[in-house]
Amino acid sequence: MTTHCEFTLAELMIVAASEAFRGDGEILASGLGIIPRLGASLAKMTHTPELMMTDSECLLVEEPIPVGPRGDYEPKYSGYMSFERVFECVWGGKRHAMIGPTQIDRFGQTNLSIVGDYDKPKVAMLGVRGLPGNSINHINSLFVPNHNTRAFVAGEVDMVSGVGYNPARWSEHMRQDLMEIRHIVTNLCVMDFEGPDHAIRVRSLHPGVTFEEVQANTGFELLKAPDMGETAHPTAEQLAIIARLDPHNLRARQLKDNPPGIRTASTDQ
Amino acid sequence: MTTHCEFTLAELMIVAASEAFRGDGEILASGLGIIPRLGASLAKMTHTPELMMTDSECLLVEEPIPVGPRGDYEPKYSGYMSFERVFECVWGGKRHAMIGPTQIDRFGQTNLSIVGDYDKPKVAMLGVRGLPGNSINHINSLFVPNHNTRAFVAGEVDMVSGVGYNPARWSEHMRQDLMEIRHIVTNLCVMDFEGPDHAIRVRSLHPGVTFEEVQANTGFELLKAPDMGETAHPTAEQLAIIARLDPHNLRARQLKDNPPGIRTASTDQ
Amino acid sequence: MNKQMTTAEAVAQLRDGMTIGFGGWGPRRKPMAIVREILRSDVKDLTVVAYGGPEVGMLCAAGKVKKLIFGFATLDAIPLEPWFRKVRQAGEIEVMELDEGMFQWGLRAAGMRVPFLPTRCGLATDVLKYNDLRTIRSPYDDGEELLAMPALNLDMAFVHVNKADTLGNTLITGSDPYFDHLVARAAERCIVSAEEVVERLELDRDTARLNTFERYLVQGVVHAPKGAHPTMCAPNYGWDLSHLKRYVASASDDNGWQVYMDEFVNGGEDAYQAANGGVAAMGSLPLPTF
Amino acid sequence: MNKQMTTAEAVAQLRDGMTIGFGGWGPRRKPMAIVREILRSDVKDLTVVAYGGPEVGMLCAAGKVKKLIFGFATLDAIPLEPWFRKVRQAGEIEVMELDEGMFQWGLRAAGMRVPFLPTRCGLATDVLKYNDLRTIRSPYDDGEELLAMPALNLDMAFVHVNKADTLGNTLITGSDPYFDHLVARAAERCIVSAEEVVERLELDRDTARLNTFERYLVQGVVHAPKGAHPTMCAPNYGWDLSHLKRYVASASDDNGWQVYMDEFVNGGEDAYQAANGGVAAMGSLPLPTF
Repeated sequence: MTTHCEFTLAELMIVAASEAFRGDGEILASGLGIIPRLGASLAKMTHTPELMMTDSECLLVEEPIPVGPRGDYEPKYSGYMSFERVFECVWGGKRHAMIGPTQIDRFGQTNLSIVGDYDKPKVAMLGVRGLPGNSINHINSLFVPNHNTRAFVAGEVDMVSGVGYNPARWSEHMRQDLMEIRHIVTNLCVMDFEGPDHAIRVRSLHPGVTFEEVQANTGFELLKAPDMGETAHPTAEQLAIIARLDPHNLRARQLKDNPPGIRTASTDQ
Repeated sequence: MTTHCEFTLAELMIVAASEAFRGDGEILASGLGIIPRLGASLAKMTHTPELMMTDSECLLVEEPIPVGPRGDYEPKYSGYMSFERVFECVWGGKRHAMIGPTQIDRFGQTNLSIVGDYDKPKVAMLGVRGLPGNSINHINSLFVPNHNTRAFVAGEVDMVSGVGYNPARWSEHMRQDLMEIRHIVTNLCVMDFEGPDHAIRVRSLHPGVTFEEVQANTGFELLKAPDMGETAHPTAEQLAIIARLDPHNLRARQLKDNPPGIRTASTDQ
Repeated sequence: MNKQMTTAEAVAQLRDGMTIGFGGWGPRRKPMAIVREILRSDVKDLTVVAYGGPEVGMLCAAGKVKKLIFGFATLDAIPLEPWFRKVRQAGEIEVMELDEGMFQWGLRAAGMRVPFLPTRCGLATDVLKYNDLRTIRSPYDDGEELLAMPALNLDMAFVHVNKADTLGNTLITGSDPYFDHLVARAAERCIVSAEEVVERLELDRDTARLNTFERYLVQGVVHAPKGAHPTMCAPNYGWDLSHLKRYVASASDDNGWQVYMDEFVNGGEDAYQAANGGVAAMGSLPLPTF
Repeated sequence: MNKQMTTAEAVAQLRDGMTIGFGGWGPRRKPMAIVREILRSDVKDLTVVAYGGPEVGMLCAAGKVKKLIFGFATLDAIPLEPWFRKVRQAGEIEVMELDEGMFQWGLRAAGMRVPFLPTRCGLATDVLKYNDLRTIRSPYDDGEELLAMPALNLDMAFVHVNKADTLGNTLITGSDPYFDHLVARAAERCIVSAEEVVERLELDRDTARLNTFERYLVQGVVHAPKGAHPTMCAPNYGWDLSHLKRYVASASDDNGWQVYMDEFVNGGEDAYQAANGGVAAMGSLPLPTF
């Protein structure tokens, strides 16, 4: 039973992010950024308790740690996950990370390195970070707070940092079977790669968003999932858990103007 | 100045073992067995204080730990050297180990695996243990408590466990420059590999031992070092340090009948 | 999620012909309670992968071992493992004899799901001659030839730890964790036995570092106090040299293995503890001095 | 044997064109006192190898960097490293941009003196396109194609630790030792700076485990209290966000770098501490919450 209640778009996206981890079982769930992290935490607190999480440094916890200042809260640890250990985890394939790349293309290839020309880029960002290794070794989901054609680019991303389903990039002797891109959670919709040849499909639209709006803000053609519907609204129980996991309401600062979860006529993009 | 004093053959061999580590500087000195370990400890306590040693488990110490029961002695540790870390050390080439293989051939190749036919051996021993990796990566010295033709075999050892200077075993693309076999300390003499093409030479004879006796107990032809003399006798200072490092006199049990360092007429082999 | 199970349930997961790895090192922290359950079982034709101690010899003695992948087999205080030696000399087992470093390198390859890792170890020795090992050349200008150590993929791993919780979180409190984390990572499934099992490990920062592999690697948790006996389990207890001597003697005695099985194994773990003076005595065996 | 030296003596060992690696991770436990000494020196044309934090940006700002080998450059709390960004966008440095895992893999290869180690990471990305990296095929039946990560051999490594002794024994007391041990192993020479330097570390079993690399890797020990500032040095102190903001601003201001150098660097380390409120204030910066 769903309870009707007010919720923000950020909260809707947290719940959508949480769904990406459903049924993952015992793997490390890494949500990078407030909304992905709350999504992973919510997943563990509700439908997928087997998930493993860290304190966002190097210690494992069985209870997700609230985001922001902790006051007197002293986490209880269940194990160790130093940065060095993370590579054992990644290379062993025991992880699902949700990250926010700067660019994504129709193959699910991602970019966190540069925009523009590689030798003299228009914008230099972080560097490829762990994207090459994460993307080829374990499940990844993507988080895009501003769904637009700068994020979802036509052609390929400017510097392919994370692998995708682009056959031209793979030789017959490379193992592509260890990679999976699960969901893309944006401020407009949830997408997946379950179309023909891993084509990107819109899986659900956030309340008040149309497929046409999503397509107009995407640099490549999208498919509709046959059962494409509205993104699930947060339940009262989920909202209560989210509030406990984010006592300082950091989620309200993740999206510009903290829009409501159900668009009103005045909340145009 | 050398002080004249009584000493056992084991003590003479401890001092000879210690000489193998002279000038090694900062590397891990690993003496396996009582005499090699006392040799490495003596080296650190006298001429080569930079040497590093463990507690023979997984902790580093700056003071060599006496062999045998320790009573109330609590070692002070200076670092960590777990078995896993040992491979970092070995593969990095930062070690000099003195070990006692079952067979040694004229190339310095060693065997700790089997005697006889590989598929149905006459004697199965420990297995190759760390010999392949140790021998190709860092300095090794060898310890032979019973110098005879069963230890120093004609031809090649039955199962080449540790590499040596046998050109037939090396391809042009393998790096042979990281290996070195330093000394062989036996109950008759000290040998090295400083002959032409690393041929084995007798470096010094223990008191009362002749080159002919050594040759007769060796399955391959030996060279004499130009300055071959008598193995240095332990000094009073060395004997005092050895006594402190071996308070239970375990060294007296390492060689059959604990022979004196200077042979008397009755101490035939 | 509760992964607790009995030794019998753990061993029931084995199938003939499986490749199984053991944690520990020689006579140190071996999952012997599980080994004894394997000895009592019908399972056979195992490929055993271990830095070998008495588990290797006992499984050889019982005819469970088709192939042994090892760097050594030893009881340390007693250098030669008696049953390994006897069975090996009789030519009754296949062997893949590896350098100790190659061994952990092969486990590491399996854990990171690569087919091989390159190493210098093993070149110019008979390790290359007696095993189906290949070499590769560096693709860079140096062109160095290296041995390609193949991944040692395990169907099942057994590891004995000091403490575990029902979720499969584990602690190794001895100063050296050996290579158990690599054994666990190399395996399709891993079952741990533990001196102590609690509902939940709730650790501080320092203690949490004694966790060396993650619970997603662990499919079963067996409570097995003194479960490493007769091997040592630092800091809890040392090895049982008198038991080890008794075991060594079994390799020389007529019908020795059957007598050892009857005296120590066939009666089950409670009887085993009674036959070794009880858990209090077993738990107070002093740690050896090295 | 006493390896103590000053930052000036440490930096005097550098030569133009050297490849130097830094320990730490982003804005965490970076050897910044040594970095400031490099900024004051004439050394140039460096190849810098780091999980980059402000040391990368500052050395870029000062024109010391010919080539950067990195997986990222970030200040964490401030995601984009301002000077790295500015210099990179101007096309003023060569880069070898690597996956974070490839980076440590290359250090590991160097530490174990192999020319390369294979990995799946980097395949099917532009990391392969923009770097002179080769692939290899497994010599076994699988024939898998893998990327051959070349060894990242360093001429010099600088690492900041919590505690050291004059012999070069070190302790990292923060919960995560990062990859400093690999940086130290990959280098021809390694100099550590330390919050505290004692004559001899005399440790118990548990504390000894906080030693992550051996003194034979360490050629120099520099006493540098608050030497990681403005990066964090857990558990001693957190990063200095206000200083980092001041540093970030220098990339937008006219003549900003020269002003930053004059205000903080050119006067030496004592003046640096005074300009940041003194060692007591620097040492009480709270650890960040993640």
